[in-house]
Amino acid sequence: MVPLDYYLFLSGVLFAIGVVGVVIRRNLIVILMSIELMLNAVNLTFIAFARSLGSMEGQVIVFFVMTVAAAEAVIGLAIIISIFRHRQTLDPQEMQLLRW
Amino acid sequence: MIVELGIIAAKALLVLFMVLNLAGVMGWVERKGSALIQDRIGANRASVLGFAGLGLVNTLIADPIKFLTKEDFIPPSGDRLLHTLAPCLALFPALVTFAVIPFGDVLVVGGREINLQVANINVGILYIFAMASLSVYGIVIGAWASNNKFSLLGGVRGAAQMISYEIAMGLSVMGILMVYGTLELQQIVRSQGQLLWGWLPAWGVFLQPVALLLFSAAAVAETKRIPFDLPEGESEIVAGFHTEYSGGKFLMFFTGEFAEMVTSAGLIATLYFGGWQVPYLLRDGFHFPWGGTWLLPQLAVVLLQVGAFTLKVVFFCWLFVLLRWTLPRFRYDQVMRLGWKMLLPLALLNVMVTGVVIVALQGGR
Amino acid sequence: MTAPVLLFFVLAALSVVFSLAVVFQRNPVHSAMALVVTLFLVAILFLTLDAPMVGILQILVYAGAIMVLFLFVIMLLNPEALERRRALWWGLGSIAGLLLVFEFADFLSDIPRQAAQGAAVGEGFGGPEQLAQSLFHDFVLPFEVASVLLLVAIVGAVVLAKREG
Amino acid sequence: MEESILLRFIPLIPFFAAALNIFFGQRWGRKRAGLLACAAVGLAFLLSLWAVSVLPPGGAIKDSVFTWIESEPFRADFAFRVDALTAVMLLAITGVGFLIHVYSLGYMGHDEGMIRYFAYLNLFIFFMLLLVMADNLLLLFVGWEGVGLCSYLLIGFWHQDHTNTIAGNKAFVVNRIGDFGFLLGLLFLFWEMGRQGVWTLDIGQLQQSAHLLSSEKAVVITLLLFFGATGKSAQIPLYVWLPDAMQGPTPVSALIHAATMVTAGVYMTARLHFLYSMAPQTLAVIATVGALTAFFAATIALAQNDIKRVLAYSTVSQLGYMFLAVGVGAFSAAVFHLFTHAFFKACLFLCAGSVIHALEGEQDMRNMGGLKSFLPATYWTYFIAALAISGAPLTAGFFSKDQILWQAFASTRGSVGFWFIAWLTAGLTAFYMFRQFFLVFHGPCRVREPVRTKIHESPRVMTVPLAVLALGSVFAGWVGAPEFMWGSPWQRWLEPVFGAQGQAAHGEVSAEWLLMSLTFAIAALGFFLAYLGYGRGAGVPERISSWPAFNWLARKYYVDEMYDLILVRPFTRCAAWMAQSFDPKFIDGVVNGVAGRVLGSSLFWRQVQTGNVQHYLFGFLAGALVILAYYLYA
Amino acid sequence: MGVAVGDLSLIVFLPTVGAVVMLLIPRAMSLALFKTALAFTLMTFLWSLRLLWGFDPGSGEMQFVERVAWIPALGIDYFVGIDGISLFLVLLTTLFGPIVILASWTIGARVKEYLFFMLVLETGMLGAFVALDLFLFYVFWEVMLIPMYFLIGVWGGPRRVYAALKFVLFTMSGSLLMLVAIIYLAARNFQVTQVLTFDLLQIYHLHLPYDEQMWLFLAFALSFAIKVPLFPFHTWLPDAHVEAPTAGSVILAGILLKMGTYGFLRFAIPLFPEATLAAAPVVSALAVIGIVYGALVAMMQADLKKLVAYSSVSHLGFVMLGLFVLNLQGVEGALYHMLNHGLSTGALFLIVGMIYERRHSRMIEDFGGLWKQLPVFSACFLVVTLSSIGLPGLNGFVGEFLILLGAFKTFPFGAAVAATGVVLGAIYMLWMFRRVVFGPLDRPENQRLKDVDLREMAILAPILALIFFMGVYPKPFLSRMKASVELVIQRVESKQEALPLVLEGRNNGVTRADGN
Repeated sequence: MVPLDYYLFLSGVLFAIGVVGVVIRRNLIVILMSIELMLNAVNLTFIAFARSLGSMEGQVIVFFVMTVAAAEAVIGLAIIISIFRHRQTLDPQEMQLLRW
Repeated sequence: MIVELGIIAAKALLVLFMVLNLAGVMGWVERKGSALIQDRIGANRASVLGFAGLGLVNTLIADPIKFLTKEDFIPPSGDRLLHTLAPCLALFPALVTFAVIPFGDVLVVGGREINLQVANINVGILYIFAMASLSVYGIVIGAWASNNKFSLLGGVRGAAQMISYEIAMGLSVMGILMVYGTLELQQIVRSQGQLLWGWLPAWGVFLQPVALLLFSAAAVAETKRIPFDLPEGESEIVAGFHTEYSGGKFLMFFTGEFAEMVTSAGLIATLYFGGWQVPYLLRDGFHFPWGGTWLLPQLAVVLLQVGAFTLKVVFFCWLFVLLRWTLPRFRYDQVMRLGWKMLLPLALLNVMVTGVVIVALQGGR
Repeated sequence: MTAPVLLFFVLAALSVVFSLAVVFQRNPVHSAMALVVTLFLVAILFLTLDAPMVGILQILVYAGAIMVLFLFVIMLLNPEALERRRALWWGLGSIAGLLLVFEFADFLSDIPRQAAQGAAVGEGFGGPEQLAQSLFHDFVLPFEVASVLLLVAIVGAVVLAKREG
Repeated sequence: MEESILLRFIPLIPFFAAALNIFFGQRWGRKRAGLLACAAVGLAFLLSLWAVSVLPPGGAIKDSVFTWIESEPFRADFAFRVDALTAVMLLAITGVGFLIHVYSLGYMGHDEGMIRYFAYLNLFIFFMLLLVMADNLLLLFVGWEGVGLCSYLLIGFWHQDHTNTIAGNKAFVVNRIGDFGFLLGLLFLFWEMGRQGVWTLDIGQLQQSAHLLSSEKAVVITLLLFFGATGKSAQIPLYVWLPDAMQGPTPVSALIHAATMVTAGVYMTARLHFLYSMAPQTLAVIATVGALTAFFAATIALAQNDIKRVLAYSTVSQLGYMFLAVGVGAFSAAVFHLFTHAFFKACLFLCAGSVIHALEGEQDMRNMGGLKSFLPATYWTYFIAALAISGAPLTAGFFSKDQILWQAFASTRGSVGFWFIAWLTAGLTAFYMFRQFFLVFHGPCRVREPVRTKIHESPRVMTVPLAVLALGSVFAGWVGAPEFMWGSPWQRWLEPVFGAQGQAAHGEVSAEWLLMSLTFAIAALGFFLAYLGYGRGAGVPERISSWPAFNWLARKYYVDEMYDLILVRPFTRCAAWMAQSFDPKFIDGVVNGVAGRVLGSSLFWRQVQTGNVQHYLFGFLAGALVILAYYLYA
Repeated sequence: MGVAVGDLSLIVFLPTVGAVVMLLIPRAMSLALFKTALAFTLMTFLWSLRLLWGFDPGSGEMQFVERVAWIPALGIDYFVGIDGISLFLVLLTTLFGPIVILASWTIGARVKEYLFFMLVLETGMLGAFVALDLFLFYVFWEVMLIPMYFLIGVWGGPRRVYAALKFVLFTMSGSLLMLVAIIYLAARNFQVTQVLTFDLLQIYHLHLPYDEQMWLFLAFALSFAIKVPLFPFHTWLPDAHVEAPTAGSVILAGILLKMGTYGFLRFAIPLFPEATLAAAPVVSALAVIGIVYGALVAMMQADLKKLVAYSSVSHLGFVMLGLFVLNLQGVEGALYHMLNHGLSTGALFLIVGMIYERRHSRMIEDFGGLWKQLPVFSACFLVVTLSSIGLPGLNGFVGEFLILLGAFKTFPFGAAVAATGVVLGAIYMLWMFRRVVFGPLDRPENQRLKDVDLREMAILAPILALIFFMGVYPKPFLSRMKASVELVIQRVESKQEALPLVLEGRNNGVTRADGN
């Protein structure tokens, strides 16, 4: 059978990739996608543990994560849209109003 | 083991064959039907030995040949990869969806029970929705990849429309799920076999009339056919998402559309019209409410059931065609309004009423 | 190497590749598609972990709805220029990511090896019934809260995206 | 030791009168308020008479009202105590006080502040009585400060005029400086006695256990206390406030700054004679200070033109006499002079007051003269009082001053030096008194128009007290005649209080006669010179006042200016520096400086905030990596 | 002890209730708001009088104790009670409640918030006085801070923001150290006794080695010294006073400053006896410096409020001196002088506020000859002034005398220097008084001023009455303080002989002090 830590490692890798995406990309949408990627990685962990512990909690949590992810994506995109409207760009580097 | 795999493969092939052919046939039927409605003779040259009726046969063969031999054009500034990928994405879900739709009860051959259904997943309906939701990509990607403002418009429209109607669709089905208390289509169909008050088949249409209307409306919208064919509105945006498509890829889109149509028909039949059920027909034959039975051999029963299912599917496909040639196209905002402000609330209401009724009955029980 | 392991490796490899594509593709649409594929693969991984319901939901919600939304927005805004790869920054980020991976690896190397499918699970584990059971019994409140959250999200989205004036 | 609940009413009656006047005076109107005040003091007088009458020979009456402050082991009761000494003071205060109250009825009759005036006056009487009747030093201190307050208020009574209030402040502050010493003395005394196991400030108990103190401790204590006395009784170096105090209404000067309050110092030393007699050095200091003050003030008095200032300096000088007496251990003599002085000095002041009253506020003697014909009553009473103070035979001053001179000469602690100074002073006294007398009442009338036309003798309510006091200043002294005359009941009366020290000196009668005649001689000389200088016609005074020496005296040796230069200015300058530079610039500067540093550093560090999310994220990631690494590899 | 309802809690939280009630009143009805606030503060005051009757003068232990577990996980209780030390401070606070409400009757802007903060502030102060749980005390301590910040920052004068910020930063910087010290104490106590508690009375029994004591003492002392304020830490006071609205100044001078001295007496001194003994000379020296320095600086001020503020520095120098001579007279005197200072300085600020309302100036040179125009006012002013310069027969004297008495025993020369403070006090106060009240009434704008009205009389009357009463008959106060003060002193003196060996042998680990 497949060892648990394979799954964990995989999710770790996916997570790391997501992080990198969030850090390096200059396109808000892609950044948002990377975040989704991270969420998925975490979901994978949950599912794997749920399976190896034989309890449903993990899956339930994933269910909630999805809900939240959906909400987050919707709001995020809405924000992105309105930002784009105001300042014709999706580049986070352009958005430095909180700069000292 | 091998045998099982073989059987599954056989079932898959059978279904695939049926669906594709039905799709093809529908292509011909569409033309004929339109001619009929518009009171003209359509597709009259394609005939075998002068029998125009047999024209469908060579149409089945001719159309693909025609398409496949046409030039496959990819707009230079387009995205080659996605442009190619899109049609597959359009066709694939439509085909795989049918896998969970049962086309008959169990067939017993030499003591081995064969479930007349390609795959029996315990979350069948969800699976269908999942696949249906994937079918959006075909349009969107295709539209975007062909880097054409009309296509893009079509794509955007399509995306919005399909997402909106998926919701209405899902909710309308909720009623059925609540009534039959399962996600497995086979189970649903089976439970549609019982009788209400001893004589009325417990088909979805009788238990969920509203849901039926909503579902079919949503289904039509999902298949992007008139009156919901905004993604491809010839008269507005040249041909919408497949403006830049020709040849094989266009064929795939085309087939995809018809396949979807068939699938939706199958779904309607399965969910609301008892799937393969024939009224009063049980495994060993007919048992009429007014007494009297007519026992039949198992094979005959199965054949009857499959036949009934096919009949129902074809009928609904025909209904789709009629619909297409009778109704005008909605305006975009109307589509949205219909989806969000009528279907959705109605579906919710339906769910609520159903719930109340069920609880009441259980309370009564 | 048994079939499941093989399957896992295939899926894992694919998902890694595609997720890399998500991050390093300069074209947002490609990234989006790659992400869709990744999600699909992850969904299959879920299935291999006896979580059909969640798996399907994954496809339905993520692939089917959220990603479409992404594409929709991408097309709506249609950001013209592809962003350039800025070597230093991307390099830094990637190195950090690699370090993270290594640390994960080290971390995992410590914990005792055990089979993912270790626990014996009953019929219909991860099916709708069980999910519903725990959802509507143990997690009723979070469930309701989540619904409220969604409602809020809808309203918020409308408010945000509506053109003022 | 007898108890009597009545004692407490002696001070309390004036107090309540004051309170009533403060709260309801306006409603009653001036007349009633004044009468009430007088009645209160009169009642107090009668009560003190009663107290004196019931006073057991050599004993005392006590009346403890309640425990005032108690904090183990310290305890101060709110208790009164009357013994012989107190009795004398009581009579003087309430008696003279009463007369002055009556006088004030006339003097202040037209002042719209009269009610306030009488309230203050009664309050003063209250505090003064508290001072003399207190049975412990802390309560005495209350009276001590209280009279200071009243003098402050009364000096600044006409508060519209800055000079008055400034004088008031000066008086209060200078007194405070004295009290500072007094207070320290108290504390020191208390803890020293405590170290001997006697935790008390009660005068009686102190008297019993004073011997426990070591002599040098006693010296320190008594010096500190005496410092307080110099403040209150206007001795060098703290006499400067008294002349300015003349800014107050004249009756006030009479009551407070001549008869009663200023003698508080003398009373206090007499009251604590048992301590002082343990500290010979202190006594020496006191004697010196007293003698110097007496002479010094007398010389200044020679050259003053303000009718009241002359009297003020004479008061200072007379107080010097009293301290001289104390210093040579002749407490009873001191108190005796205090007693007589109360009469004639009050009388003098009141006469001056009546003059000023007649001249509508004129105080400069150069603008008087020839008033004899206008103010006969005032003239005669003034004459008598002047005789008394310059020690004309058989007047009160004669007996008391003579006794002091005799003691200064003959007592164990006395010396010829002291006697000589005192003797000279006696002559000076006679001179400046009669200089004033002639300047005011004789010679041509230099009063300016239009005042001159309406000069008038004061009303009966003012002259009667004058008469009484004049009588007093003649006969009050007769109770203290020397042994070789009809003897001194005074001595016998105070015997139990002062015990042996009472008559320190026992020389032979002839010497005493001799000194007496010498004193008379120099007094007469003074009188004669005054007559030469100022009695006969014009011209002479101008000539005298042109002498530089005269000018020097007129400016009071520039003592005020000197104090201002060496004390006040540096002090205020230092304070100003602290207030304007040190506090805002240094201390607050440090505070704000710290704040500034913080601000600066934050200005630098805030640049970390690039506002770029991804930079933050990267930092965050790095942090996470580090922490993970820490837990993995460390 | 403790009544079923819990008198203390009632008293502490009644003002808050009032504040909440006021939230329900529309801001337009400012008069109603005032009346509500007044009613609640009055209720509080009247109820607090019960404490006076119920209080047992004989015992120095805590009385009216209430104890409810608050954060059991951390061993934090809602634990309140009063003894002779806090009794009168509580009464003083409740007395000032209605007075300041009356005094701020003329506040125009944002009445609602103003009164709200006032009431919350009162709760904070009362809580701080009755809290017997270190953590609870800290909470109240901070609660007290915030409303004051707003009172100064919103309703203050032109430089109010600067002043408010200074005030808060000063106090915070101290109090944070105190928080650390408190937590540390609790932790140590846990180490020793295995009981996790912030209960002051428990922690009293904890006996720490000298060094630790010193550090903790410093932490506490700094926070309290700033609040007092002790000499070098005083500069926030003038600014805060000058900028604060009248009522704010009154509270500040009348009660808030007492927090510092109270804190010393309740926490710093009994918790760290050896440290206290070691630090006493230094602190007393600072106190003496403060006395003289404050007086000198006050003398040169042109602004009445500043003058009074610096006079507070001087007075509190006396208090600190009294506290740190650590004998009955000194501490009792200090405690008594806290009340005196509260009354007299509070009254002074009220009076300054009154003329400020009339004349809109606090500059001394803008006045002069007020007596002619406002005799009653001036009379009150005179009495308060005299009480502030410690005239015998008025309250100020009793306190100062006791302090000097106590101080003279321990530091005779310190006492001598401090005594000059009395002289200086007379100098600057009377000088100010002369320039304001006496002299010719030359300024036309002063000639139209009105004398005190009924409201102002109602504000001043109780204070004046107390000034006289406390001056003439301090016994009831002192007798109630005695027992508690003696406890504190015993706690310290019990260490007195131990001190030398503690000072050289600093290695002895934590040991439970026997007895208390």
